[in-house]
Amino acid sequence: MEPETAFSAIGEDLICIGRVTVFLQQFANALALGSVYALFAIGFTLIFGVLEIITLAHGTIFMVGAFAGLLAVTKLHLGLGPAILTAMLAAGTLGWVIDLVAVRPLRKRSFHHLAPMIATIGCATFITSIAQGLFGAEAYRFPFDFVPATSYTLGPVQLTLLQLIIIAISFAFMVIIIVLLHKTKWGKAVRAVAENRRTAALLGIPVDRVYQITSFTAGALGGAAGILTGINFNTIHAFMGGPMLHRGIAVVILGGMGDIRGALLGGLILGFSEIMSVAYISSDFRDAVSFGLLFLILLLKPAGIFGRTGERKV
Amino acid sequence: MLKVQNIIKDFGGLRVLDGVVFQVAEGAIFGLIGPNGAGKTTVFNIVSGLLQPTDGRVIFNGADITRLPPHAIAAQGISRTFQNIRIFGEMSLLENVLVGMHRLFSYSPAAMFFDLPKKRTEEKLLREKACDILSLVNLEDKADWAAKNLSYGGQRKLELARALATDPKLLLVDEPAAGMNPAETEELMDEIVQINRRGYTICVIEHDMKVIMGICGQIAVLNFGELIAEGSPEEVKRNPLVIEAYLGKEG
Amino acid sequence: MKLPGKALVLVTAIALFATASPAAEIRIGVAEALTGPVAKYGVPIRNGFALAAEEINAKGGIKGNKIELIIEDEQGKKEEAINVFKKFIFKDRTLAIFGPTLSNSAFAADPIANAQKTIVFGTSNTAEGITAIGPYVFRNSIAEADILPKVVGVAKKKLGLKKVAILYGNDDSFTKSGYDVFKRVVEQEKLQVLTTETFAKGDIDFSAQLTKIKNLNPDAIICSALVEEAANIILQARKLGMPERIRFIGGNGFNSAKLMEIAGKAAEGSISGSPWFLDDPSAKNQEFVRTYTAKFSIPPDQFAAQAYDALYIMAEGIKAAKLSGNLEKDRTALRNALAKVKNFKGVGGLFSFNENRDAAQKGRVLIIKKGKFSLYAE
Amino acid sequence: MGEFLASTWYTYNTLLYTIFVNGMLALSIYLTLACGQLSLGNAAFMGMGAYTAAILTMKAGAPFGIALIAGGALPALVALIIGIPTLRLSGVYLAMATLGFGEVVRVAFLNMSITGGSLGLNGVPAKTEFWHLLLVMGILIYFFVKLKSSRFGRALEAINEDETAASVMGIRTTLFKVWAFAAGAFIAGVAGGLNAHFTFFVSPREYGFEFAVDILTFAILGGTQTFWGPIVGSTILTLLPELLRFMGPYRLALNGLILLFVVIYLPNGIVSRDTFKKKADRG
Repeated sequence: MEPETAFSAIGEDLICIGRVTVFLQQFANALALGSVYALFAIGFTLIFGVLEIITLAHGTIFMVGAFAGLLAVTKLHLGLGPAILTAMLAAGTLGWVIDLVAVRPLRKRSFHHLAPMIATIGCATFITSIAQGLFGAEAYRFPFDFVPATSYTLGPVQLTLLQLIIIAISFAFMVIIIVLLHKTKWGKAVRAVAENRRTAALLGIPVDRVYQITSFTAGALGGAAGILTGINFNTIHAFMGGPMLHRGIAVVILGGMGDIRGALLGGLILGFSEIMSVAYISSDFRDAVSFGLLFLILLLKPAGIFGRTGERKV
Repeated sequence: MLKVQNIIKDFGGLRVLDGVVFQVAEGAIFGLIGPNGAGKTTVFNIVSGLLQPTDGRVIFNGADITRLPPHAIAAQGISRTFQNIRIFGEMSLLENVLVGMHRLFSYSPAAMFFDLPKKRTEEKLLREKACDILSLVNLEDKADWAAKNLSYGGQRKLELARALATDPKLLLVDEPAAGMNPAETEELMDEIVQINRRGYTICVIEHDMKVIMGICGQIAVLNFGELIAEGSPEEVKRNPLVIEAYLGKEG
Repeated sequence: MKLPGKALVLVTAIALFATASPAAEIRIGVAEALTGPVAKYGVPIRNGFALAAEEINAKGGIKGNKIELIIEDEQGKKEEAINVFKKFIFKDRTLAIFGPTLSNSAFAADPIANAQKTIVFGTSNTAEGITAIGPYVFRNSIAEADILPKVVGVAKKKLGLKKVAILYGNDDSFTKSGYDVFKRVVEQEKLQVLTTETFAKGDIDFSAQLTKIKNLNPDAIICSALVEEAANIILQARKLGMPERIRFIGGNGFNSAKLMEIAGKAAEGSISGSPWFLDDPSAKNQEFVRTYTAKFSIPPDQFAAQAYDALYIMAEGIKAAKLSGNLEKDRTALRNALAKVKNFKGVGGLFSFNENRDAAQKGRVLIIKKGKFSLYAE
Repeated sequence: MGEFLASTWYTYNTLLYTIFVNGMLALSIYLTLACGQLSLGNAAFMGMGAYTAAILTMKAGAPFGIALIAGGALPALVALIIGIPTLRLSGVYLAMATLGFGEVVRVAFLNMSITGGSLGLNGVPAKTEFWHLLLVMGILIYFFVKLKSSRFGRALEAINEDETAASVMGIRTTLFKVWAFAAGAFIAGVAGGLNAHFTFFVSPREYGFEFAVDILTFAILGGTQTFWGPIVGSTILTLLPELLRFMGPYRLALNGLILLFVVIYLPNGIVSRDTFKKKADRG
């Protein structure tokens, strides 16, 4: 049924205002959703850019972040800020441990380039199974009013405090990461390793340490995405990482593997395409539209939006 | 036989080749020399189809091959080796050569699946030929070794054999002497001459002019993407531009 | 860390099931999803069976014979369900089988049990056509088609509904079946459908659909969803400023304490339907809820209740059947006896099988008031 | 004794069937891996095959053989269409494109009426016999043995090792990659058709991203240097959860750990070239 029929009695002006209102609200929805996707994808793309592996444990890290935050709030009665830090610390540590246990042993030898990815699948299966053993398969949520349910009415648009916090935190983290990468000594080291690990090693950069720091940072960002998603969407369970990982991969591909700006933009594009396809096409075709778009962008720009196609390496 | 006409190549704003022109005559050993970074390998990459030039044309036996894909250029009869050896390390020596012979095979997937006589005779015939080619570079006794287990010099020879296996009219050889000691270099140059005598036209890149001075009839000199001299070794040697840009530095 | 203790208990439990098997035991296979995402349904089902078996055995079993449950995990995957069913039929030689958790797996595994003339009794399969697989297939899970017409009818009458919006999960057979029924009922009741929106399993953000619906200003939102999604949908709707006047109407999927746990106050006034509900004041149900909660430290849901009743229904059948010790004959005898079970009094009220071995049970319309399910209409 | 054998067979034959089907799927992805390409679309191809074959036998009454071949041909055709633009590029682009493709296929299954939407198709007739699986697997193994020592196998291996060098040798790399991709799709489709006819049920849920990753895991864990690797890998990974049943709720945890340790200690897969070499040395 078209919106027109609902409004037909009220007059043309109102139809127009109604449409604009809905659009603005959907825009806000898309921004909130897209920024979570972006935050999740940044960690994922960071690992790919620096360690050159596709880590399929990132969804699990996301889930662990959400549970760590939940426990911090329910057992330790921490506030929002400390809970986010706890989640990031826990998820970051897990990221570091996964690197230590599953990826590092495979780094030095010559092996199939997909072997580390399979190792991260092993980790993901293990951790998910343990989480299910500990928490069961059912969903949990943060306590009611953990974040006040305040809504802000910006003109015709309603945004909850939480949505604003999520958008703010996501963008803040992205800016922090980009600044760290470009302005600090460690950031430069990380970029040098991402560019060419052999040259970086020759220049005296402790490559292994860079890998560890990257793994920790990426994990922490995944954990932040996890707790924020957990607070906003109230469904924390052992398998929550699956759909997120799936979308995260799409985002990273869209933006260009290993590119942080790409993850940001890709996350927003996916958020917008999901929301807007529901709003203006049909919710039946949401995933088809989103992934069809991905497919199309790849045909036009095979390396993603910010990916370097360049000349074939010879 | 090969005409390189006014090739220009830009890499993201940087001009790597600027109007390179030269000709390789049939049956010759042609030398393309110049200091490191002069753009020699880029010329090879353009001729073999791995790179597209920004401007200019490559004519081979009268046909324009400028924008053909690499496999089509190989089919025209141009083969090459690489400066940084690119053999198929996990495959055996024999298989490496057989890959080189890829376009000489013609049996169908059905012939493969049903083991038809056409497949068997073709495989048998060409395997024998592959052994012959390996013996040309004295590697026939290691035919079933994995290529990665060969010595450095052996791998260079294998790469040469694999390039020959495509049955080329023109063979592009990229710095064959890189990383070799003088004795090995001399042996290799000998082999190149042998190959040339069998009727293959050869174009060889070298940054050390002395190495190929003795075997080339004609030499072109590149410096910073520009052709600064062309002629017989003696002429080139006396060219002041060459001495300044290149020989002078070598001392 | 809770892990080692819990693991130990589970391992011993499994060891007990595996070793304690003296002669006169009635073996029944339980194939449910105990790991993986589907485990959130499979585990309560397993608990329901375990509690019922414990009670029956504590009272001396059935005619002195104890019930031995053999519990296997089928992960919610169809191949696994087939493997487990075959293990029960051929290796463990069970008298009957409960499960599997999902209708999808049932379509794959039930034909095998039916072909071997072994009873398969589903407690959570709601898809159409399950019992049509064959004469050995039973279920006590009541299909959405049996409840939803009543729910919508009651809601329409009491609330004076005219315009509704529909929201459902389109990639899940349970929620899709629910939608199909809703669609039919809404047409019969001559309600105007302003929009039909969908979501996918695992979605967490429903803001786009809800914004669209909110703008169309319906009288109610008809929602075919599983409990986690339903709770989140209701919660997000209220956050987007959807007035409480707009009620949510759902089916079996709403029927879990999780709905209030996740949606909290937002769930108030939501209407659903089911034969069983947690806060049903009947003594039998209160006793069940109390012992279940004490044993598993989580209140039962509809899955647990239906499994609990199912084992008692099976026990009725076993009591009535003349068992000879010949497994093949006993399976058939039990099948014939089970089909005759009538007016069994369970926690979900009076239960009988209809001629298609489906549940012939009265659904009740429920409303959430003060954080509890209460009766809206019988 | 005979009865024991019969009951053992009936208990475990579906497991055995699944091992064969997973083996075929692993081989289907091996074909693309063998020329250096990573496909995440093989689960979707399997699904297309399963639906096509099931619809043909259920609704058109087609003979099983025809249904299977059609179930292989349709995904192969689709693979050709999407392979030509994506495979001209090297690197992991195919993986990315096929990821998006898989999702589009899933949504298509959900929204078509002939596929039964989210309810799927139930009542697929029981047509798959053990000899069908043996025959298909036999043909595949024969095919891979023949391929290995042919010009086609050498070309694929050369592309896998060094695409640039292979192209200079006159190998039409794109053509080979597209054909390998399409042939893989064919195998996956046939495997899907076989699977549908012993599990009696097809639904869109089963052929998603997770299963695509499972298929990839079969191949990588087993090793992709020879075609035996994927077969061994899929067999082990199919059996493992069954063997770990005694672990109860933590069996998937152990499954994950085993996967991790195998990859770390055998990064080239369980079966590598060295495996054969050692055997040859001993022999």
